[in-house]
Formats: sequence, C-alpha cells, structure tokens
Amino acid sequence: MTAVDKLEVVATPEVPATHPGLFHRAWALPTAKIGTVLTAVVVLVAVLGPWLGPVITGHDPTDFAGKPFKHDGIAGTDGIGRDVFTRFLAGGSTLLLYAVLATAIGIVLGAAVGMFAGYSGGRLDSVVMRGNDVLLSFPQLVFALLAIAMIGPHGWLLVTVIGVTHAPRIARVARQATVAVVGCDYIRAAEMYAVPRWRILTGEVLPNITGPLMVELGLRLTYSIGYVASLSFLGLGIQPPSADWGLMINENRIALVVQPWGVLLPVLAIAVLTVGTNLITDSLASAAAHKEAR
Amino acid sequence: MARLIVRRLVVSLAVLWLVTLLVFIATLLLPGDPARAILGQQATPERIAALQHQLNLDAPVWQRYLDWLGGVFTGDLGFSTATQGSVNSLLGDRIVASLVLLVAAAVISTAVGLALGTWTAMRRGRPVDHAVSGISLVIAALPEFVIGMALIILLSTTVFRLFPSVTLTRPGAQVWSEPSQLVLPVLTLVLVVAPYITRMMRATMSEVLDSGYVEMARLKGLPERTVIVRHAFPHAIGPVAQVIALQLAWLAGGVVVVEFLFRYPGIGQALIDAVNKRDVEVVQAITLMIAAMYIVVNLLADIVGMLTNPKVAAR
Amino acid sequence: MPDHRPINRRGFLAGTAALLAATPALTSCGTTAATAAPTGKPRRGGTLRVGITGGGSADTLDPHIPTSSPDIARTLNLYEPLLFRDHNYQLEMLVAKSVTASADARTWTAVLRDGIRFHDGRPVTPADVVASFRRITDPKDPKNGAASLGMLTEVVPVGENAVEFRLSEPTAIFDDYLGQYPLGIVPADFDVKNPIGTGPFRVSTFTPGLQSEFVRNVHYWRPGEPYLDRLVLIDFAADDARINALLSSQVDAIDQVPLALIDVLGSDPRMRILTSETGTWLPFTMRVDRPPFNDVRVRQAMRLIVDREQMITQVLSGQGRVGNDLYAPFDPAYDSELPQRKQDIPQARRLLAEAGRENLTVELVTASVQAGAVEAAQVFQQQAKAAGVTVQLKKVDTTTFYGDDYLSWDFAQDFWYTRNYLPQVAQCALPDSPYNETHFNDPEFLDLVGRASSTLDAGVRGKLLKQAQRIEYERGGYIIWGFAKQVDAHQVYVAGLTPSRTGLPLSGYQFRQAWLG
Amino acid sequence: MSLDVTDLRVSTVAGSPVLHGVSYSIRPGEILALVGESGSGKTTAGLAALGHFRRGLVPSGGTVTVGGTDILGLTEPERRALRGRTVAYVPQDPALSLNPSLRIGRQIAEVLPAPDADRVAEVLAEVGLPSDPAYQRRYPHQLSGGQQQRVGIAMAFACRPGVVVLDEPTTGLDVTTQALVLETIGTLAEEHQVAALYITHDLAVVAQIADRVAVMRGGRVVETGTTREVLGHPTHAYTRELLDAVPSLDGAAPAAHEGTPVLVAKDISVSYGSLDVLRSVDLTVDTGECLMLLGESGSGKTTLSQCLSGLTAHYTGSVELDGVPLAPSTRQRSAVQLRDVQYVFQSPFSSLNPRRTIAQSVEVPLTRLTTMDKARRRERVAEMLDRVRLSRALARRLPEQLSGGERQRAAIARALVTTPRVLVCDEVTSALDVSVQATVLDVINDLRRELGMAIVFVTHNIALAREVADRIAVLLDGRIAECGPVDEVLTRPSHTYTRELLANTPKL
Repeated sequence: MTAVDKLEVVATPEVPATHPGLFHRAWALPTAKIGTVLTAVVVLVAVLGPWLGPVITGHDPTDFAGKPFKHDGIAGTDGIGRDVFTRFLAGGSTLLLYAVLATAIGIVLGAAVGMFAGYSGGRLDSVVMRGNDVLLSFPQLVFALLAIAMIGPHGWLLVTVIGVTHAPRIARVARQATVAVVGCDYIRAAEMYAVPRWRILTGEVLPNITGPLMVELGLRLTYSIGYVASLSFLGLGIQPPSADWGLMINENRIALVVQPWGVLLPVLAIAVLTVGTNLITDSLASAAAHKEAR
Repeated sequence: MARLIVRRLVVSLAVLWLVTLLVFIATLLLPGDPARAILGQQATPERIAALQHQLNLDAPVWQRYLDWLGGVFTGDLGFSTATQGSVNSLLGDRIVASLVLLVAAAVISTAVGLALGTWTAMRRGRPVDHAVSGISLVIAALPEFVIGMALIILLSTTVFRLFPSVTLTRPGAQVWSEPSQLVLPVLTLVLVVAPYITRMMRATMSEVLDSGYVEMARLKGLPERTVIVRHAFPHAIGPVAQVIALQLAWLAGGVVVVEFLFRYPGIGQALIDAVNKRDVEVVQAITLMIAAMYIVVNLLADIVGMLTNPKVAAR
Repeated sequence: MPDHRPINRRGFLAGTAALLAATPALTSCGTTAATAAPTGKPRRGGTLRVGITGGGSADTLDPHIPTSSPDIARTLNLYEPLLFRDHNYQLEMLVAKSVTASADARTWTAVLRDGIRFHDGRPVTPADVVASFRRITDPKDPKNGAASLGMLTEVVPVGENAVEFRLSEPTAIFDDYLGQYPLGIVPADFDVKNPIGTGPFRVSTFTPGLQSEFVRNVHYWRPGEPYLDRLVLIDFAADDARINALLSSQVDAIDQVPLALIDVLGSDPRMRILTSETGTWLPFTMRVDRPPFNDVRVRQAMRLIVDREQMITQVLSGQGRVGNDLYAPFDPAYDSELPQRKQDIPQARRLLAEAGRENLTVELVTASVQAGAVEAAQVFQQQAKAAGVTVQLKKVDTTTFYGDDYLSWDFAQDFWYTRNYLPQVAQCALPDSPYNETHFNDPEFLDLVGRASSTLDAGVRGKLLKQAQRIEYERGGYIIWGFAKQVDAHQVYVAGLTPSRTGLPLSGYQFRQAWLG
Repeated sequence: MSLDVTDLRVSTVAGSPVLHGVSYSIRPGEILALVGESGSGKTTAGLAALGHFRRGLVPSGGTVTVGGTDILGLTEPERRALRGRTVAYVPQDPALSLNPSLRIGRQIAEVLPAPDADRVAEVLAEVGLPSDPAYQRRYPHQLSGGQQQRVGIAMAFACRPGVVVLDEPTTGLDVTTQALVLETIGTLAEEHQVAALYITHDLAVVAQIADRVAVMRGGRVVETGTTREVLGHPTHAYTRELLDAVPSLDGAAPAAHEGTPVLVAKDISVSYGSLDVLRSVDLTVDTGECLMLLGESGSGKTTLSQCLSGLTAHYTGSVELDGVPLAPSTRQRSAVQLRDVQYVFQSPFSSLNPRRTIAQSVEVPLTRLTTMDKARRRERVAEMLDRVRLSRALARRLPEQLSGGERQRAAIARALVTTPRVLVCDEVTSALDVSVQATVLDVINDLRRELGMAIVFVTHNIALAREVADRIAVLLDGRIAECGPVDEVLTRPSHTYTRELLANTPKL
C-alpha cells in the first residue's frame, strides 16, 4: 500500500500555505480594479471635498457667490446664488456616511436573523421567514417614506430605516447560505462534539458564509447610496442648507435648461460611485461563485 | 398541484392580511389629527369632536381597523383629508396611469432582458458578451433618478431635444393620449429593470447550456435552434421568472421616484404628495396597493415556477 | 383671512416642485406665431385658457370658502363683493355704488348699484345682501370671511336699494373689511349647485381638480365687459407642467412663473411676462414673549443682521423690493419716512452683547409655505453667521408647520398677501388676533390701534397709525425683509392683463378685462 | 463501422495540455473499456469520438476517424449530422442528462431523422422497458435510476449507430441494476455490431463487459490489451496498483473474533411521516470487532448509524453503551459518552470546516470533550495525524488544499483523537477513487489493530467485506435481513437478497 500512498502525495498539487482569499481572487479581476478606482475617486472627493472646496473656489458651501443660476465660477451658482462647485465638493460626505452606516446596520441585523433562522430550521425558521416576507412586500423606498412621514426627515431615521429595510433582504441571503452550510457535515460534527449553538453560528457558519455576505454588503452599499440620494432628491432625506448631491439635484433641476451644472455634477458623482461599488460587488460575486465551482 | 397552489394562495392571503395590519398600525402613528386638518386652524373643539365622531376617529382602534378593512374589501379606500374627497376618486385615474407605466416597462424590459440574456449566454466570452455585461452592470448600479436625470439631459433638454421631460396631461385626457411623453418614464424604468433580467437570464441560461441535458441534446445531434428553444429556454425561464417578479414588484417602489421625477400623474407621485400632506388614508391605500401588487406578482411567479417544473406539476 | 390658512395652499408645490421646461416646444414652434402684442381697442370674442397653480378634488364653486388658487380665480370671475380692491389696491365699488359710515363708525350703509343683476337676470335686492352675509357669518358654519367680521352684529335692509351694517364697536375701516373676495353677494335662494352671482362670467362646466369653463355674463354691469366669450381655468398641480402647457400653447396664460425661469420665458418672443408690485411678504417671526426674543435688543439685532438687498437678490432673483420691518406698503398711512433699516453687523453684535446673548443659537422653523421661504431661511442662516448667531434650520412639511405647533414656534416664518394696515393688524398683531404668531401684546400699540380703528378722519387716523408703526418698527417681532413681485406669463396675443398690486396673480384674476388680439 | 483515435491531443483554451496524444481503436462488435481514475482524461478522450469538446477545451492534434471519416476535420454542422446517427453517446448520469421537462418518448423520438413511433417502441423494448404509449408519456423523474439509464441507452441505439460511447453508465446504480444494464449493453453491442467505448473506473465491471482495455492516467494511455491480458498480466505499474486496490470477495476466513457487547441497539424504529425508514432493528457491536452494515441507498443504513452516534434523535428504541442507555441527542450525552462513540462522515468534502486548518478541526473534540491544556492538545493532534499518515506540513493547511483521501484521513483522525471505543464509519470510501479507498481502508485497519476500538462500517459495497469486517449485518428496507460472520454470509448467504448481491457483484 505504500506505493499508493506515494501516488497520492504526487497527486496533491503543491499549494502555498497561505491560500488566496476572497479578496485576492476578486482583485485579480479587472472589474475589481476599475470599481476600486471609480469608488476611490468619488470617496476622495466626498471626504476631502469639504476641506478642498473653500480652498479651490474661495467660497463656503453656504455663502453667496453671485446671483441665482448664473454661470459664475467653475460650475455656476445654484437657486440662491451659492457656488455649485463648492457645494458639489461638500455634498458627498454625509451621503457616504449615511450609506455606510445603513449598510452596516443591515448586514449585522440581517446576518444575525438569517443565520439564526437558517440554523434553527423548523417552525422557528418558517415563522421568522414569513415575517420576513411581510417586511419584504414593501418596497424599501415606500417603507422609508412611511417612516419619514411618521417621524420626520432625520439623519438617524434615514440610516435606521434603510438599514432595517435592508435586513430582511440580507436575512434571506444569509439564511439561504446558512441552510447550505448547515447541511454540511462539519456542522453535524460540531454538534456531535456538543459545541454550543452560538459558537457553531460564529465559528462554523459565519466564516463559511462570508462570500455571500460580502456580496450582499457591496450590493446593499450600492443600494444605500441610491436610497439616501433618492430620498434627498425627493426632499425627504438630507435637509437644506446641507450641501448634498441628492438634494442638489432636486434644488437645481428646475433650472436644468439654464444652468445644468448643479444637476450634472452630482448626477455624475452618484453614478460613478454606485457604478464603482457595483463593479467591486460584481468582482466579489464572481470570486465567491468561482470558489464554489471549485 | 392544485393543492400546492391553494396553499401558496393561503400563505399570500395571510401575508397580505399582516400587511394590512402593519400599514394600519404605521399610519396610526402618523402625527396630526385628520379632523383638525379638515377643519383648519379656526375650528372649535366642539366641531373637531363632532367631526371626529363623524369620521369614526373616536371609535376603538380595532373597530377602526375593521371598518377600514371592510372598506378596503368593498373597494372604498376612505376619505382623503388633504384633498377633501374620496380616496377612490383621487386615485382612480392615477392607478390606471401607473399601471400603464408599469405594464409598458414590464413588458419591454422582460422581452429585452430575456432576449439579450439568451443572446449573450450563447456568446459567452466574446466581446459582445463582455460589452453587454459591462453595460448592464453599470446601468444596474444607478439609482433610478440618476438614470432618469441622465435621460432628461441626454434626450430632453441639453444634448438632444426629442422627448418632453414632464408628463402633461390635459384635463380629462388619458396619459397615453400623448405617447411621446411616456417615452422617458418608461425608458427609465426599463433601464432600471432590464439589466437585472438580462444578467439573471444570462447566468441561468449559461448554467442551463452547461447542463447535462443540453450537452446530451447536442450529442444527440439536434440542431442548435432546437437545443436552445426546446431544451434550454424552458429551463431558464423558471428561475428567471422569480427574478422578473422581484424586479416588477420592485418597480412598484421605483415608480415613486420616476413619477416624481417626470411629474407623471400616478400613484407614486400621489404617495409623495400624501406623505408631505400627512394624508393618512391615501398613504394607507397606496402602500397597501403596492404591497398587494408585490404579493400578487410573487404569487404569479411562484405559480409559473410550479407550472414549468414537471416534478411539481405532475403531483 | 382665507388666503392664509387653506389646506391646499397656493404655492404649496412651488417650493418643492421642479421645472424642466419643454424646450422642444421652444425650438419647434417659435417660428410662425405672431410676436407683436395686440394694440388698439379691445376686441370681443374668443376663449381664454388659463393655467392656474394648485387645485384638487376639494375644488369648490362656493363663493364664500375659496381656498386654492383656482377657487379664488373662479370666485373672482363668478361673484362680486360689495366693493373690492382695484389694481392699485384702492377700494372700488362693485355691487354697491357707495359704502358710507355713520359719524360714530358703528353703522355703515351700503347703497346698491342701480340696475345690477344676477346671472339669471334677477336684480340684486337688499334681501340678497342680508342673506349673503347671514350665510357667511352662520355661527354653525362660519365661512372664510367671517373671521374679520367679528364686530358685525346685524345686517338690515334699508328701503329698496340699501343695507345697513350695525357694528358692536366703532370701526373706521369697515369698508376695507367688506372689500374682500370671499364676501361675494349671492341671491337669497343661493345653492352652490346653481352658482349664481353678479360676476362677469357664469359657470358652464366644472370638474374639481381638472378644469372649469365659464361663459360671458350678458347682464354684467360694466359696459362692454367682459370681452371674452369663454373662459377656461385649468388646474395644474405642478410648476413644470404649467410652464410646458404655456410653451406648447395648450394654455394662453399661467400664473406664478418660477423665478429661475423668468429669463427663459422672457427671452421667448411668443411670451410676455407680467410683473406686479405687491404687498406680499414672507416674514421671519420672533416670539416676543419667550427668550431669547423677549429681549427687544435681540429682536433689533436680528433685524440688523438681515442684508435685505441680498435677500431680494438671492431669494427672489431680484424680483422684489426691500422691506423695512413694516407691512401694508400700499396703505395710505404707511410710514415711508422711517429710516430704511440696513445690515449693521457691529451694531447687531453690540446689541446681542448688551443682552448677554453673544454667540446666540436659535432654531428657525421653516417650511415650503411659499416659493422662496426655505431659501430665505437658508440665506438668513448664512447672514447670521457674520454676527456670530448660529441659526439651526428645522425644516418641516407644511402640514406640520400649520399643525398643532403653529403659532407657538419661537422663531419661524410665514407668508401673507397684500393688506392694508389695520386689517393686517387685526389678523396678526393683537392679543386676540387669530394669527398672532409673534405674540405681540404692547399696551401702547393696543391703545393707538384701538383709537385709530374708531377714527373716521383719515388724517387723524393716519397719524395714530404712524405712531403704531413706529412701535412695531422698534419693538415688533417680525423681520420683514421685502415684498415679492408677482410674476405671471401669457402669450403675446393676450391683451388687457395689467399689473395688479393685490398680490393675486394675472391681473388679480380679473379676466373681464382680458381680450385676444 | 470502427472507431480509430490516433495521437489525440487536447488542451485548455489557455494552452495547458489535457490529453498528451491518446490512441485507441475499436472494431465493430467490440467493446473497449477506457479505464482511469478521476482526472485521467478518460471522458475527454471518449467525447472526442463525437467530435465534442467541453467548454474551455480544444483539440490540438491527432485524428478521430469514424468509419473512414476524420471527425476533427468536419465543421460543427457536419459533426452534428453524425451525432446520434453514426456516433451515439450514453451519459454518465441519466438524471442530469435527460431533460426533466420533456416526456421520454419525445426525447427518444428527437434523435430519429423522422418521427417514427414504431422505432421508439421497438428500441424501448430492446432495452427491456415497457414500450406502451403511456410509458412513453412519462417524465424522467417518474422513472427509477436504472430505467432512466436504459432510456439513455435506448436513445443512443435508436438510430442504430455504428459507434457508441458509454460514459460510466452504471455509476450510482445498485449492483443488481448495474448487472441488468451491463447485460443490456452487451446484448445490444453484439446484436448491432457496434464499436462501443465503455468509460469506467471500475476494473471489476471491465472484467465483466469489455473485450479490450485501455488504461489511462494523466492524459495518457499507459497500457492497452485484451481484457484477459491486462487484468491477468498487467505490464504497467499503475495498472498493477489499480488491480491491487480492487477489493476482493475471495480469501481466507479471518480468525473468529472474541469480544463482549459494547454498543447495543434495541428495537430501533425511525419513520418520517408515513415512510418507515427503520423497523425495529436490533444490533450489537462487540469490543474490538468490525461490523459491516451493508445496504443499498434507502435501506436505512445511514439513519441507523446516525441513531447509534446521536446524530438523529427522532427514533424509538434504545442505544446502550456498556449497558447504560445513551440519550438520543448528542446534546444530552456526557463528554465521556461522546468521546466513546465517534462518527466519520461519508464525504470528506463536507465534513471539515473549509475555514479551519486540519489541525484546528482535529483539535475541536479535544477542546470540547476533554480537559487537556493547549500544549497537550497540540501534542495529541500531531500524534493522531501521524497515525493516519498525514504529514505535519498538512496540519496547517485548509481542507481545500488537501486531496479527498487526505481529507478523509483527517476526518478519521478527528474521530479517533479522543480514542473512542466505537467508531461509526458511514460510507467513508464511497466518494473516493479506488486506489485512495485502499489507502483509507488500510489506515482504518491499522488503527483498529493499534487502538482496539470497535468499528461499525457502513457501506453499500459487499466487496469490501473481506477487507475490513468481522461480521456483516445486511440491511434491507429498514430491517436486518441477515447477520453473521463474514465468511458465513459470503459463502452461505441465508437471505435471497444477499445471494442476489453476491451474484451480481462483478469480480475480476
């Protein structure tokens, strides 16, 4: 039998001890690189913009550079004569912060519920997932509108409601991934060794559903950006006088014919940002799917 | 089979009922007093009390819920405090208008998505596949108002001036009486939804094309057209139907932004107005409609899924 | 006043709605249309289609409870009060040919115009007038106009063609109170299903929320008027739709042009912009009975913080006049001699320091109560920074703004149409005013206003009112930074529309004078 | 018609070679077995006969001649015209290869140049299936696995092709069905005088059906010859290794095992709804013995093994360890009890957490079930990995970096790290190639000798009996059909089912 043993050792490919993880595999794809560059550009603008704006244009986001809707300065003025370019530079940070926070809430909540339901199985699972279905039957935006109508357009509410409405969607994915993992024998092995449930969830399940969760994270971040911007655009999100891209589009679209910059710049920024995060998400999804195919 | 569908139906009804409960509770929490809203600032407390009684606002909560639910069942959606008229008459034309928008967008995006998805799945790895994938990935990322705004800049105001950017319906006329003004809203929704359907169709179709029975069909020497039409396409439809359903249900939410953007006289715009005016009954009616639509669409998708799966269908 | 608290507020959408002009129409149709304004004598005939902001399923033809702009437009063309404001904001006799006061100003007599008839040809009688006011002041269902008629105890017919108004207190300007559009005279047997009045037009069709059509009233008392055969009023919920309708010639005239679009419309040779000076004001309101504004120095400082010119430029795109913290600019008694208040940051800082309110932080409650309101709040916020005052904006929706907390905000905004001084005071500056949003309660002011109200001599009254205005100028709770112009637009072939100081759009909706060239 | 493949080279699109010049030829009426383990390239070499290459693979040299035509020189439509008519294919897994949403009659008829209901009925009869229209109207999922495979064969023979490629057509079938399918294939190949290429990994099947054998390894044919030559006198070392690894039913009777009962299952019944999986099963495992639990899929053998180890709690009856009843669920069992009964899962691909290193996974039972400190645990893990012959370098790797056999040995190490008294092995070799199976069995046997634990060896493969077991319990439809010492069951089976199994199991 030693001959067979040798044979098998030969058959084992020499693989490095540090195996490339999800991110490594994703990074190998061109979409990841393009997406990261696009995202990084907008994130840089959003993060540094509030400081850079006054330096570049000499204006504050809220002071007056000229008459309303005129072509003064780099990108003209807005409806009450503030400098559009300065406001554009200042308008991304809040949006980004809210989107990130909302996504974080959604992921934590959704993953917890989904893993719990998927691992528990049985009646508890069906009850939780039916409840999930009820929540899912509201489009997120409608839910957000309801909440804002009830409580008012506060930043914390925006973050909470978007995060909480992400949760059932993430929970569904997390549950599905969990069910697949729970079907694996290593979970039964862990149960056989009387590993406590929470340890099984955190130690056995969670590390094995990071692929789908990372994909969800990216996807929900993209959506969060979209929702925060959309709500601001509808006048129900970030409130004046804050410079915010969604709000700017709403404030300035009345004069699209006369002064398009106030719309064009934020539209471009949101587009580039969401495309960037979506490209990254797509590369993560490809990497995760590729792994499963192996 | 029939039993499965009935069971699915019962579950949907239960979900719908929970939704009515949720909507009712949520709107209970809306601040503001409808009676005061109707009577205005000068109203005396007595008159407000009288109107509250008349509107049944002093009844216990469960009584009001049952009354409201009964109204919903009999097609009476209540009284809009902001417009001082019945919700039915407020929303009647708007529902039709929204449905026109939704159905047009749904039909076009489904057709485009299925065709494009199948086409690219058959050309996997070729430049055209990469191009379609890339473009759909980019468009899928964009929030609907960004797509809408871009279309307005591109096709309405700044670059080309082909289509009107707002919907202007002469009083009494229907939205479709002037088809050119439907173009941009419909196109926006199509661009929002079609990329998802395309990508899903491509993925599912690729999987099906790699499947044993498609390989077998090819190894049987069948013409490629037969392989695609008879062996591959029917199997891709099932899973994609679910995605289409999700997307269409999602359209019901997206339509809010698109209607607001294009000033399209549908229920989405009415919802935003109602939220701004704290018009409780209108908010209730519209959210319920949107949720009901979601549930129905999903139900249909599940039934399609059951019917296309012979293992279930034969049961 | 009904213009003030309707649920469907005129201009409600103007602040939030957007406009994406239908420039395709501009480029495609701008070639052949006549571009010269008609001249000469008015021509008879034709149909005028007017796009009006707002309206909804709550639209009504009731003359006494108009709320939305289309309601007001319909009221003004179907009905007439005894007297009303003309384009110069002077009282003009309509159903009455004279309205005179007794010496003690407790009894007022209105003599009806000779030969004036309702739409159905019946002559207007004193009984109709009495019935109209009974309908308006019905205690079980008071109409919009009732609020300012609190002193009216009785209306009695006097002879064949006059009525007598008996008042509970001397009221020197009762004619001013009678000169309001929701006080239209209707037949004693009036039924809203058969809306009959004395106005220049009568109803043909009416669809709430959509449109209403009117035909010429052949019995109208003004010779030659109206010139139009038909008048169509169309509701538009959104600004952009209204503008597009004008550009694509679906309507002949529209009210309320968004300020950003004035240049666009103005440069179109097919269009005419109609700009009117008005007494419409968008004040900031400070509660004088609560800190920090209970200290008059803080109020004065806030008034000195405002850069009024900049407000006009940034908020109104220049379409307005600066205000001097006084309302009623068209009142003969308006005190134009008081020095124009200007931005004075050092003085404001000094006052704040004296009051111990350096680095003051206040919350300003704002809402889209009218186009420009939220913008004004933002501009003020910015200006306040220079004086070290931090203004935190709290933007609420209009329903909340006019909800339970209305009239109790410490620092907020509001919106008022043109009024003369005393009627405005009655609305907002007395302890028992329905909308005393600043909680102004000044004994000296009260005394002056009380005396003026019962003083028939205009000269003496004017002196008293100037003293009262000085008090408000020094101690009041309003920051009145300017008066917005009313900007409307119409096709070049529409004639007879003239600027109107009433603040009501499109020649005060007086389409009897309009004609088509 | 004959099939000649000469110096066939296939590489990936990226250029790395998959087949390094494969040659074989088949005469009409002859069956050539193409033998190799997973990854040897045998399916690629077989599909080339149809001019078909899976996604990502391209031919880079050589010829494939069918009846004088070089298929590789043809265009895709021309190849398509040959498929089904001249060269036919029987797929490995009929469950995946039959279109689930088309009736089987239709699927067979599709191959025919013109609709011909008679031929469909005829070919169905030829493969021993009912040919009536009602049967033809069935969907694939309404057929058993063996029936599905025969439909696949019917499809291949429908057009009376000259060449048939059969890709592991009996994998996943139980031995009785396998025998039936093999018989059908043999008869049809004979009758129609087709040149048949039979792809398989199972040398015992080869012995039964093939005229000639080609052994493949790493994309090369290492040995070709008649079946008798190759199996009787292998010339290549690899062929010998393969043959050595094939378990044999012949052999001497092992010494009778003496022991006392350690694990006793009494009256175990399990049902899911109306389906009875186990019906009152009694089973005794003695100390140090290896009991083979033999049964087909669906016989309830996995359920029984899970009842023993506490992985299924929904049973009636009792399981006793040393006379002490065990709680049904592991959650209620004590640490000592858990240590004493250990379980090895069927698939090494799912029983190890992909995110833990091998050493971490093996350490889990020690952490949970013992009071050892960290240093002791490490020591013990290293010792155990040595025992299952896993090099220390592998200890710090993740499962996906190991081969299937290595993983299964790691899983065994995990089960044995707490030195159990009873080890339950559930089909531990069924997911592995035959040579790897031999290694794993070897490890298990050695460990049993060294550690002296009792083993319950669950399997469907009676051929393994002599390799591992002292006693056999045959499970049929949830009941113990017969139970006895290996020698007795193999030589004097008392149950017809056992006799049938023995008769149908292919031998070298």
